[in-house]
Amino acid sequence: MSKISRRDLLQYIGAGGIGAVGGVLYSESIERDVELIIPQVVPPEDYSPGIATWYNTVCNQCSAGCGISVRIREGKAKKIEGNPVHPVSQGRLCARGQSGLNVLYNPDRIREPLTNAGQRGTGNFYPISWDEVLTTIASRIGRLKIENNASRVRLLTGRVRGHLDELFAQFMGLLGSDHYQQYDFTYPSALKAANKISFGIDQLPYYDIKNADLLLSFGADYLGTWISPVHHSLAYGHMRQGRAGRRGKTVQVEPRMSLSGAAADEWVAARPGTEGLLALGIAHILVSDGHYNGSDRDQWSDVLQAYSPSAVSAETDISEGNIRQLAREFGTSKAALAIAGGATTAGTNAVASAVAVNALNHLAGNLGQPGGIIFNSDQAFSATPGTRQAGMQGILDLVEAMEAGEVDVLLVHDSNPIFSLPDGVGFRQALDKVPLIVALSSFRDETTEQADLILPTNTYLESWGDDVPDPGVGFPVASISQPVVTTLYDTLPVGDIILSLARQIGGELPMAMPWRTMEEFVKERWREEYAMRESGGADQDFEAFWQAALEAGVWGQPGVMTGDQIVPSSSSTIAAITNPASQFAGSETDYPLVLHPYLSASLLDGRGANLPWLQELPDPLTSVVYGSWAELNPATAEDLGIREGDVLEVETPAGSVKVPALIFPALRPGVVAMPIGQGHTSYGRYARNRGANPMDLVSMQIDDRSGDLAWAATRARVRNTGERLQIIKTDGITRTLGRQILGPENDHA
Amino acid sequence: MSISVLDALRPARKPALLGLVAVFGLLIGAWVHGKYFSDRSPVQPIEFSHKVHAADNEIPCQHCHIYADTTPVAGVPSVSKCIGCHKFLPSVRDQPEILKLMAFWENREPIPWIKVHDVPDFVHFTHKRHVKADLECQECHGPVETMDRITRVATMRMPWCVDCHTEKNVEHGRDCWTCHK
Amino acid sequence: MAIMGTFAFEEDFLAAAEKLQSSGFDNISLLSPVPLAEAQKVLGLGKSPVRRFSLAGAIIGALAGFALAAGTALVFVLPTSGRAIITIPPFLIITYEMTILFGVLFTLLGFHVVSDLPAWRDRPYLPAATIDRFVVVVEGAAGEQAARAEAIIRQAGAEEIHHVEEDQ
Amino acid sequence: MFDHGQPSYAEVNKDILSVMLETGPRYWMLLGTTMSVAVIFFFMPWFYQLIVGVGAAGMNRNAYWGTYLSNFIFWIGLSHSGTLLSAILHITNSPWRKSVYRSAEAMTLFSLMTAALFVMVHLGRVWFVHWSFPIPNQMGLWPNFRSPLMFDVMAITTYLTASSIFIYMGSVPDFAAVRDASTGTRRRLYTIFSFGWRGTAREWHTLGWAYTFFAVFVIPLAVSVHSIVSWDFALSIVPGLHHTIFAPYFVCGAIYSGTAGIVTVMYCLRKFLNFERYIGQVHLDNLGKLLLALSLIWSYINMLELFSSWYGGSSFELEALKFKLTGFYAPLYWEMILFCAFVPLLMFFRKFRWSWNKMLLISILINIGMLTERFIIVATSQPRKFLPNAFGFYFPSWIEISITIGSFAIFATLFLIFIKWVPAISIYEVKETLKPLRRDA
Amino acid sequence: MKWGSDLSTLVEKFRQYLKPGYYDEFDYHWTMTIDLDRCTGCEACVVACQAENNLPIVGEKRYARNREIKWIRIERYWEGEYPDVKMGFIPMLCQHCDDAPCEIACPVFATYHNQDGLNTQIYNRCIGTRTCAVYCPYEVRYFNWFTYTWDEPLEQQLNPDVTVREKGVMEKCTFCIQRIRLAKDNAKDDDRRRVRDGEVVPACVQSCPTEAMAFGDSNDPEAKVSKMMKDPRAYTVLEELNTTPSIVYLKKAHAES
Repeated sequence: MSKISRRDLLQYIGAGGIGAVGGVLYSESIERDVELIIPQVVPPEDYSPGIATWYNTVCNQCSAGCGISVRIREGKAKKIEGNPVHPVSQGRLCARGQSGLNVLYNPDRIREPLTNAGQRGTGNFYPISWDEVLTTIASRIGRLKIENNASRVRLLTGRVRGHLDELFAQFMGLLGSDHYQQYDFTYPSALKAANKISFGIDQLPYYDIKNADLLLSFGADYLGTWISPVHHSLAYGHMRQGRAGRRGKTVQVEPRMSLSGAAADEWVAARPGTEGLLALGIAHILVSDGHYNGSDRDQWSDVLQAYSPSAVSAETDISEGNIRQLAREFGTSKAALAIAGGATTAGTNAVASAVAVNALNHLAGNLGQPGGIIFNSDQAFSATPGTRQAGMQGILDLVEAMEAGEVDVLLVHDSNPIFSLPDGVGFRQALDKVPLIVALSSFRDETTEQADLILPTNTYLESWGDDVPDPGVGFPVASISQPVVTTLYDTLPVGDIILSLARQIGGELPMAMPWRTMEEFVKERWREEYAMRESGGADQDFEAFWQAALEAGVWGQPGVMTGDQIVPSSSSTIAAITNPASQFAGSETDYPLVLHPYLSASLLDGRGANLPWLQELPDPLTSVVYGSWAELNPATAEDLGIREGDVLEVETPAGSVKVPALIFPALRPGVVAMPIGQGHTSYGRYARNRGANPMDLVSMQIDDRSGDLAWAATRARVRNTGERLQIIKTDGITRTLGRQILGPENDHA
Repeated sequence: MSISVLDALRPARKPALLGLVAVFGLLIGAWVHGKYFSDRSPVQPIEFSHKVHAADNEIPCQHCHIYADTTPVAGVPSVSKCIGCHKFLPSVRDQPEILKLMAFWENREPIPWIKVHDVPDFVHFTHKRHVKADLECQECHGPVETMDRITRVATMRMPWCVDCHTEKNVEHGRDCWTCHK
Repeated sequence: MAIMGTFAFEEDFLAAAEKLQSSGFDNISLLSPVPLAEAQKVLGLGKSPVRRFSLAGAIIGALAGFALAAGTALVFVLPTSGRAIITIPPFLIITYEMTILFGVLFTLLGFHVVSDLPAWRDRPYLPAATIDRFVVVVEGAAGEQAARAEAIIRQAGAEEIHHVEEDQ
Repeated sequence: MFDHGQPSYAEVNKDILSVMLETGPRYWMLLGTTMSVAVIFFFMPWFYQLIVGVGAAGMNRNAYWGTYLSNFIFWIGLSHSGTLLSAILHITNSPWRKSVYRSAEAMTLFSLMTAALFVMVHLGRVWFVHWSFPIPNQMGLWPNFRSPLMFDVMAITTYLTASSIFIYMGSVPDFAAVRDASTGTRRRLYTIFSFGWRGTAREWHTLGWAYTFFAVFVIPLAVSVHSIVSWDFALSIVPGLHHTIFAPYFVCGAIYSGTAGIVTVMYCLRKFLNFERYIGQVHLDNLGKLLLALSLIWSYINMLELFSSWYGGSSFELEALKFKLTGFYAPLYWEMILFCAFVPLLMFFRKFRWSWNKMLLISILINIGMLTERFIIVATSQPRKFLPNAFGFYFPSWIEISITIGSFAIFATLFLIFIKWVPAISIYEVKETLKPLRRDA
Repeated sequence: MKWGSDLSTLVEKFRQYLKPGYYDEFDYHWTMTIDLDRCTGCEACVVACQAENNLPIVGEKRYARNREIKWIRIERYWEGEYPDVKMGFIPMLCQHCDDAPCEIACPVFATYHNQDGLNTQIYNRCIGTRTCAVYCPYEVRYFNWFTYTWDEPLEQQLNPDVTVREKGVMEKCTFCIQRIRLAKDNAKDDDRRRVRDGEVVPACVQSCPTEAMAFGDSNDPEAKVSKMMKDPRAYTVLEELNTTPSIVYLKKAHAES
């Protein structure tokens, strides 16, 4: 090899250099990027990194009042589970409750006070400071107060219980306005009215499904949406398999199979609106066949005379034999319980039907019995729940007042009437007559969009409060809700907002409402309660009690029967029994079908529509996600020549919507069923412009005895628009094709 | 007339040699970088010396890293912890590094320490178990008490973990789900 | 000093080859554009040792294959599907593939060894041999020997005779 | 066997080498087109998919395998005849092999490479593909040799190695010929390629032996490769895939489509490289007969599969069968039956066997059929597994379709490059079939 | 593998390794029982799993193409026609089969069977061949077709004990391995060798409002699951495939009339 020239040498060096650089770059590239460890400046007391802590509070996703435990790590909420020591949820929780995290961390939360700068309804809002917004409102209300026009201030809230309810009441009371009312679409007002009639008690009693042997449910989806699903589910599980050798049976009467219907042993699709009649038919047989022989047997047989099986069968379209068999089972089983809810209590005959069902309970003699209806007359706390549920009548009055220009300031909290009421009510239009609308809300739902000032409230996971479950669980219970995470944004707990308003309005308010925060207020009240119950318990005792209560998240006295177990006489019920027949809007000729709206198991009345987890949660019976649909019985669909995915125009006297059709085997022919919950025009990215809202179809009818909206008393017709729309569902084929997936065929264990 | 592959190859010799040199350079470059310029011993916001604390003043590790035996993470001491001692040490008060510390404390700012021992997100590691198994901190972190600036001695990569687990014959020490999440 | 004679026809070429062979020239190569069985017979080439390489390769491959499969399975024991860690049937498939792989590679090696390719240093040849000419090459013949070889080739009917200097 | 009279040895060299050494603009245009198609239709979509994730393709939880895998099988199949055929014919030394086998083997090589590419495209995290190779890595973990996919890895690497060696060794003497016909750099290059081949009796002798051994190794290998590919499916318990017949089914299908592929390639060589002289009636006729035989076997096995899954009567098999024969993809299925089972029957008539154009058409139809067959297998069995509630549907996305198109361009590109670097027909073996250079000849 | 040099142990090991099934007995044999007579199909378990295991919010478009990820899902089966139509729900999640069809499929050991009878899935080892999912008869393996993101600040909810999977990775139910790990950890802390029955509760089991699900170690005859498995209604899905699942279903009972 010859000697290397300089030129070569340079080339070699060059090559080596390039190589070396490459090497460095490579080695650099495979290194992990630098991370920082940020220590606390001063560590908090119980801080231990990487370890989760659980805080107990109360769920607010529906009105059941389940106790929940929230898993916190590094100050962030990670998971919600049922509070094991809470008598309502007993450690369990439904899908909606667990999705509470989506409420807390929802990207569409309102993060600061907003004003629409005078242009209402444009949807444009601009940030504004708390001081400014509060003073604006306070001065406005204050002036009205001074002018003794406080009644021109109205407060409309959703379902509010516990001492927040009392706070509202006190606030309005001190202002001198008695116009504080609640409206919650899911509140069983009709049932309550009926119970008042039959039992003379203005509350929801406790239905002891757990110990029942036969549960006869008229339209009440007690496992999905009715009153307290989680608690009912626990009871259901126990009723089915919890008692050795004693498996409870359930029968569901409803035109469209609900979650409870699917779980039931028998699903009876009576003609819509005639469920109450069926109840009376059964009652008739109970009496005539001698399953019931109380002293008042004769009165019963008189009043039930008209409801002979044949007559009822003709009306309800349930075979006589079937009715008799139901009656026999109901009459013979040890603990039979009948409940009413859903569409059954949403016709123009709502109360009548509920009363009819109560009659069954009378005849079953289960009042105050295990496996029957248990009254918890004496509520645990001074705050009596549900009394301010204005019902539909209240809303109508409010609308009237607004139309008449009698309302200057409307405070709306946690209630979305524009979405959950039929247009026929005219709430939306009435709002135009109100000079100042203030929304206390966490999300920009349809009603909030109409507000002039938006006061962003903390979510329930960031707020203080307490709750008394309604109905109770048979013994005194009260839960405390406490913030589990520090407030995320520039928002305030609704209680604090009211209190600071009170301070600024002045007058006697600051005196009467001296508390700085909701926390103080709640603690104060609990102190009083404590003193009242433990006669004169000293303060340090209370502190201990308070700490314990906070940790448990609930206080209760198991075993203590609330009040004496009165067994109401049947007379009032007997008196109240009338021939219930729901009056449907729209003639049968123009509108051959019956519209059956039902609460979505995941989105409820639509309040869940902004939570991605719930939007992505397949509907329990149809497995549909995102968007809404109209269900038809295969036979009906065939008659109309409709296939799944055809876009239908569903028309009622009230209006029309376009939704894709879904063929649903467990639906009574001649009925078109639609889930409530979708069809928001606002309410965040996950809800906006998705599906249709069946409330746009519901004719404005009320049940005169409870004044409640009869949202299941509308006729409809469908037209195939010829368009197609993919229904997003997870189900492939919903038949087992003879494959033994649900268990071996042979044995009947 | 004759034929020879070597003749044919001759022109290719120089490029080949150059390539060889380049590769050689690459290896050297990588090695040098890895040895002297890697993130194994970054410069920290405060020139904190474990030598001074752990060796000279014989402070036990868990006096500052208090969570090591109770939680998954050892935990860097909070600023208040540092101050807790240092406000009683006038002797070193006006050393530049200590002044930095004081500055952090006055502004109530946390100290942005740079992580030296880090495992990826998909790895589940808990100090508690290792401390409770009576492992010396040094077994993984090296002779910290001799270091003025902390240097990572272990690779912190899977074979390193697995080998130790195998040697020490840890129960299910080679099951993937013992460490992977 | 190598002598090369080109022939247009097989017979002459073979004749020359036989003649040289018989008259004791041991270092002769017979270049032809196509394989000629006769030419190989002249040089007395029988069974090629390549086949030994193939066999060896196959055997080594088989062993390596099973060893690889079984060995690596033991390095980090991870049971799957209730099968044994060392499951024979699947490992036989690996063995099978490796047998063939190594068989082929060793055969390749064998080819190079036996045929003594690549030709690193200069070797006498004529381009015509890859088209349509037969060439006899006599190497390592010097002086009088060379003359004799050349004579034989010529009178066998060679078209041309070339002389090449070999660099020793 | 020469339709246009015997060429002389010199002519053979000239004809075959001229294809390599003389390049017209037409070639460059063609190459440019195929290359750009390959880039635009294959690599750009793939790059996009690498960024967003495999979701760019149409697969879903009803079909985790899609066209990528079916194409992979198709290309592996296409690769089958080349080497296998050439090996078998070499051992049974049938003379008509000699002018066709080189390009056939090339086909093997390139379709194999394309197939390998599809594996890469299929993977969710291709950047970790090396974990499936038996090489030491920093985790101290080795691949799972109990997995059918590892059989694949081993088989395909072996197959790729073996067939590339096979084709290379066969070409060494021709490389020498190229070397002698060229000058300068190319001459140097081919000197190296040909290892300084001189064509001495000893070299020929050794090559002969080695080549035979390669052939012997390659035949069982080729059979094993497609059996193993079939096991990727057959070793699952999925109805419609879990068939013992699958291995022979796939192997036969592979050779079938491969042979059809050869016919197509032959046609192109003959047409565009003017090899009429060397590729003649006899080749076409023989290939035709072979194709016919294969098509019959293929149809037979197909019937078996249908029969066994129907007669077995298990709810699972029946459902899969029903979906295959009457479901959404039924038209594709029957199209496959038409192209692969019935069209080939035409070759019973010499009229078809002897006409290049007709044969071209038939061969192309067969390969379309086989492409769909592979698609049918993945697209109709997976969405109909065991739980009816999880039944679903799979339709390829435009990305998959364009990548499928691109793969053909890649194959063409490789082939075009090949014909400029390696004599497309084996020079010395063609010479062997000519009149030997003898006085008495 | 570091083993003693002496041959006997080597031979002994080989014997062990050659034995089909490999494990004599699982250390724990985690088993889940699901009572279909209690199950109401309310899907609380589905959300519980989503919250616990950082399952992505895939979005409408991807859902429409069946790209959803739900480690546990409810399957629906209708029986009969109107009016005598019945609905059967069955929660379907990874069955953790002892002879899992999916495990042999993986070329890189990303899924294998561990000493607790769990069918593991090691995300960061997965290269995304998706073979396991094709082989799985229960179709409970889910693939990350994309890298999923959470709309700020939803990501604050992500469970730090579970990693977030990147695109191209297969994932599935792990029986909440993080909870099992924690339970074992606690057991070690108070020097118990074994985890108590009921100490490990996967998210779905925890949430179930009807208490239809039970979870525990079926090696322990006293465990609740062991008792449930003795119930005459007990069966496993697709028994004929011999996958020996670790999830035992209790058939829905019929009302006596």
